[in-house]
Amino acid sequence: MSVSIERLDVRRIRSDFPILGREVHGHALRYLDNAATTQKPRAVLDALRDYYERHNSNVHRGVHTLAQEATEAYEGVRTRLGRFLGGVEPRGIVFTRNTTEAINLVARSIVEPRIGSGDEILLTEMEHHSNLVPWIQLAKRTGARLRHVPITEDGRLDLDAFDDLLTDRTKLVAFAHASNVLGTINPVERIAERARAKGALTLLDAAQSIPHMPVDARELGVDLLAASAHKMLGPTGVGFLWGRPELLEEAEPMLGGGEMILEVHLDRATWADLPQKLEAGTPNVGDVVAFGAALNYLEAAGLAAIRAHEVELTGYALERLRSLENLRVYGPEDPEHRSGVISFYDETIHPHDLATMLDLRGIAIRAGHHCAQPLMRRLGVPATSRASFYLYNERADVDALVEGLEEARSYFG
Amino acid sequence: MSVSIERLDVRRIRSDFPILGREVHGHALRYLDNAATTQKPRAVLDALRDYYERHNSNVHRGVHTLAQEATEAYEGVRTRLGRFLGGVEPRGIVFTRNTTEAINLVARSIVEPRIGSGDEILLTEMEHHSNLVPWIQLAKRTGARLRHVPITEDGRLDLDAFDDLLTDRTKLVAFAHASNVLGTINPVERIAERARAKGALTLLDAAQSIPHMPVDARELGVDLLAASAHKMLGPTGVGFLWGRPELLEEAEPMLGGGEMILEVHLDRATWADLPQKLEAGTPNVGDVVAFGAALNYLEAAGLAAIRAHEVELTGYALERLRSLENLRVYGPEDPEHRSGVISFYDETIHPHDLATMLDLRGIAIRAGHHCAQPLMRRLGVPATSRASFYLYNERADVDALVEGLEEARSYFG
Amino acid sequence: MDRSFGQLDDLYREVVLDHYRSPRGRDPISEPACRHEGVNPLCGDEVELAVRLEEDRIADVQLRTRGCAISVASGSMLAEMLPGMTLDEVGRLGDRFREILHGSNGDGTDDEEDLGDLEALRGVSQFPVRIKCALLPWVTLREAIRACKEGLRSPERATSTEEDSP
Amino acid sequence: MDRSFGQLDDLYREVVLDHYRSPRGRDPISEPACRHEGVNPLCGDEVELAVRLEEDRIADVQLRTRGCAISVASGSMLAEMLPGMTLDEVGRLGDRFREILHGSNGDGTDDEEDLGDLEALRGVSQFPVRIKCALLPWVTLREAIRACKEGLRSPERATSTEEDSP
Ligand SMILES: Cc1ncc(COP(=O)(O)O)c(C=O)c1O
Ligand SMILES: Cc1ncc(COP(=O)(O)O)c(C=O)c1O
Ligand code: FES
Ligand code: FES
Repeated sequence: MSVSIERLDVRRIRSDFPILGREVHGHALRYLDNAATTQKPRAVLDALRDYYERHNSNVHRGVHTLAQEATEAYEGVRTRLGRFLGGVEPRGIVFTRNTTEAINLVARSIVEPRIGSGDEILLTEMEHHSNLVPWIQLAKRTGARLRHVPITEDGRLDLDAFDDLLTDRTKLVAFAHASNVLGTINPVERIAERARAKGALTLLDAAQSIPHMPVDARELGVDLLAASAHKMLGPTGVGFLWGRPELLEEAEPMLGGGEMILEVHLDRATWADLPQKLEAGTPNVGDVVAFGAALNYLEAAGLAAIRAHEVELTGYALERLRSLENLRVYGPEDPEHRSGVISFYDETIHPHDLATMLDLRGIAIRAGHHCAQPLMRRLGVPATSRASFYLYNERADVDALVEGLEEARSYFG
Repeated sequence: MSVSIERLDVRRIRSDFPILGREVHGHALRYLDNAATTQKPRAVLDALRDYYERHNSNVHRGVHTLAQEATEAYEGVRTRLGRFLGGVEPRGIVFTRNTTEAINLVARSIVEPRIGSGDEILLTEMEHHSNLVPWIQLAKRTGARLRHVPITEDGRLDLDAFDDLLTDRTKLVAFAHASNVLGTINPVERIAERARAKGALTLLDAAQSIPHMPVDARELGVDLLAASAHKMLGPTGVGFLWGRPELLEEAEPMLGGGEMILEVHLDRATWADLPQKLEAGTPNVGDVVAFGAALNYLEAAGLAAIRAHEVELTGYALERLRSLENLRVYGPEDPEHRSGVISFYDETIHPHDLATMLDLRGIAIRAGHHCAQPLMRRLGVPATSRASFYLYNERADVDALVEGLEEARSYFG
Repeated sequence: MDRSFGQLDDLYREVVLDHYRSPRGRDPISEPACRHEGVNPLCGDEVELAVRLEEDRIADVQLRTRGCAISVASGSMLAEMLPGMTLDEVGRLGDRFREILHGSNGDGTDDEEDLGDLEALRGVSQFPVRIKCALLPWVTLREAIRACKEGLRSPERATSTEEDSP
Repeated sequence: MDRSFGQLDDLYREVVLDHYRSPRGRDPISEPACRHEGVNPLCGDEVELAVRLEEDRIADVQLRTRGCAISVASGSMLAEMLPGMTLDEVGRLGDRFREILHGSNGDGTDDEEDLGDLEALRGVSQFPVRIKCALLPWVTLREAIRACKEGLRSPERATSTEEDSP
């Protein structure tokens, strides 16, 4: 591609994030745990405060001014998010607490009513627990069978195996767009196309992709897509499910209560139209409104520019880490094929010891199984260390990481 | 009782709530929609901001400083809430999005595994949709039967009828502590005691009580209790379920994913201990932390003082409203037997027209079915107007309401 | 306290209050009529509407509104204005009404529909949540006419879920 | 950049690193031994522990830790110190160890347990999330001893869920 992409002004961006001015153990914070959650720019915090200081009210049904303003703000973000996803219908967007709830909603409301024993759900070996456990629970309830696409040595999905595993029995293919451990970006369009040809639904776990690259929900060709606001500069407590409206229309609500009904009798009830039907009770209005500010911030920075920045930083980090002896670095070689997530493993130093040592230098990385225990087993390690980047990270963060790692190796070695 | 209770300093309290300085249609805002959601004091907004500016991180499992701080802050509020509820074990507290989710969690995780066709669930005619619809859905899935305690003419539960309806088939009694329409405060201890004697579980919908009066979860004698932070000065996006730990320990998790597991294999998984087991995915950390500040604010003001203030205000409002001819005012006569919620109905003016007219005077009330359609049918009206008070309301709010109502009556009459 | 009814009078003009106090179109109409029951999901209010067509003209309308002043007045105006109009004319009138509710002032050309009393509901455009009220009888009418066309004669209950904003 | 290892050395004292690099207690012990496998749910790390009792004394301990430097060192110290101690003494030592991990300095009286090498893990108290690491072998030991008392001899797998804070 020869589209010219504005370079990020990382220095200016950093000044928008109050927490980056913080010290940890006497060092400037170097936050490299973005796959777990991201930091919030001032604009998001301002939006949150403004909502509560000026407009706070319960939404829908209210006639008074605050109720109207709150409803407009809340529904406005739904529309805004529809544009962000490439121009999808707002009524196909359901706000949840997080990606996890969105996936559970798909399992209970959409897949469960149409699946039985003998049917199969196709997952992958690189899924996050959030895209494994709901299906394990569903399989137990329905007798459906779980299959898993294996991964190759360099941490990609084995597509030949996928083609074999995808059969007429497959009712759903649910997989991550980008792995939160390996960084691998999966070929969504190819997978979705084959699944569609077999008549299987597709659910994309976009928790690690939407924050970091342009994503057009319809172009990808999937039926359903889930992500979390807190991983894309927004507040905790908001996630969303996008689905083809026809699918959501048939859905059996997972949660019942206020807001989602049309008519309630003591012994029976009918449901409201989309999307209210799938949002029971008072929604997280304040955080959804603030999430709108996060979307604005991301688009102002430019998703393509964010992606380019992360590719560059990841390339640099891979190069430096690969130069260290006896360090296993996971995932595809080419930074163009991966997100800004890098997991590595060093025989001589336990990931938690490394994380503690780096923390004493102000560097925040994650150590552990990253909610992907089956993948850890596949990799043959109990845990890995993981650094993950975002738009406010810079080469100096990578340098500090590598320096800290070398120090730790010499300390324990 | 002769306990001396500090009077609220309402003027000072009002200055803590930025939104109360706002104008609506050129008038000072008079917010009388507290049963829908409450406004937030500066301390809550400061806590929210401080969390994101200084400590934001994903919780649990993280070794770095931010992760530790975020985890301590988050778990600290669980402990804090345990004290607020009269000293219950923190591990019996599960954070949800709202009361609605908490009730659905009880239905799916606790009641569904132990109920079958022929069994009965006992509700009341005054329940909010959130305590009706999950049971309608459950009844459909399991074949269990729903029964409903009727109400008396003055809007109380008919306790004789309750005694008759409670049988050996009753597996659960689920009911509101305070009605969000009638204001009635129900005799929880009596109901819980009888239910226990019959071996039925009890679930208390405390959404309209916990914000307004001292509530001791264990003294009430119920097994489970649900409420929403946004109705008690906290942010939207947080609710909670408290349950006897033994009960929660047996619960089958409603949502599967990260955080709630112990060990995950591709085809099976085991669950973490309480309370993590029932909280899947990244929790709403920021809002839970801010909720802690709301609890502090409420206790500093004093729940007994808040209750006394509301009783006084409600008594005054009832007196003034009852002096108007042809106005139906619902619920018990004595303000000591009700919360600060007053619903009324005037044949000559539709509730929505009234709400619009009052809004033009800056007065925010709610008009509609208040998510209690069966109760509306029982009262024989399509909708009511509802004013609901909180610690920052004052007599002048009541005066403005009554004056606006009189104006509306003369306008339409 | 400000005692002017300025904004209020914008919404509830005298002619609106008049229709509200004595709504037209309450007399039973002769069969065969097509019926529809519309509900405003915001508030649960209902309109029961019957319409009798003669070829492509509206012969008669009857309606019973359990609703607010806006919905009652809007229905009453509809009952007064429509008899005698062709379906095309009714369609154009309804479109124009929706336009002014959504705040459009029209293009100023002479061939704009004459809104008659409906003009008095223009003020509703300043109260977005109340637009559904004004449209409730219109949405119900549309469904009743559709029922006629599909040859249905028995009353059907359905919900007006017309969006109140574009 | 600050190159002192100040706080780091507080956590990883030389004696801790020494136990980590060459952990004691790896030799198989003779039967009958009681076994337990403990897991730290924070990280998934595991300790396989076997203990042989002679009356109310610990005769032998064997353990295999798949874990971090803290858990490995803590287990190694345990293996070195315990053989020969009565169960009562072990109980008191464990209690004292928990106390210093939770930041208590003791009451300064003379009859406090001598912590030996465990003293070197005092720095862990400044790293609350790592307290579980230091306790992992101890929790596992407690379960193994319980197994002995209940007459169980076969290995059991269970999870150490001991809270790392009071
Ligand atoms: C009595 C009662 N129960 C339940 C709810 C539902 O609360 P939420 O919408 O926060 O889930 C409400 C609030 O409207 C209520 O008043
Ligand atoms: C790939 C992937 N899926 C799902 C999740 C779960 O997200 P959440 O915890 O916000 O529900 C995560 C985040 O950890 C993730 O990385
Ligand atoms: S408020 Fe119900 S139609 Fe107007
Ligand atoms: S990090 Fe696993 S035991 Fe220390």
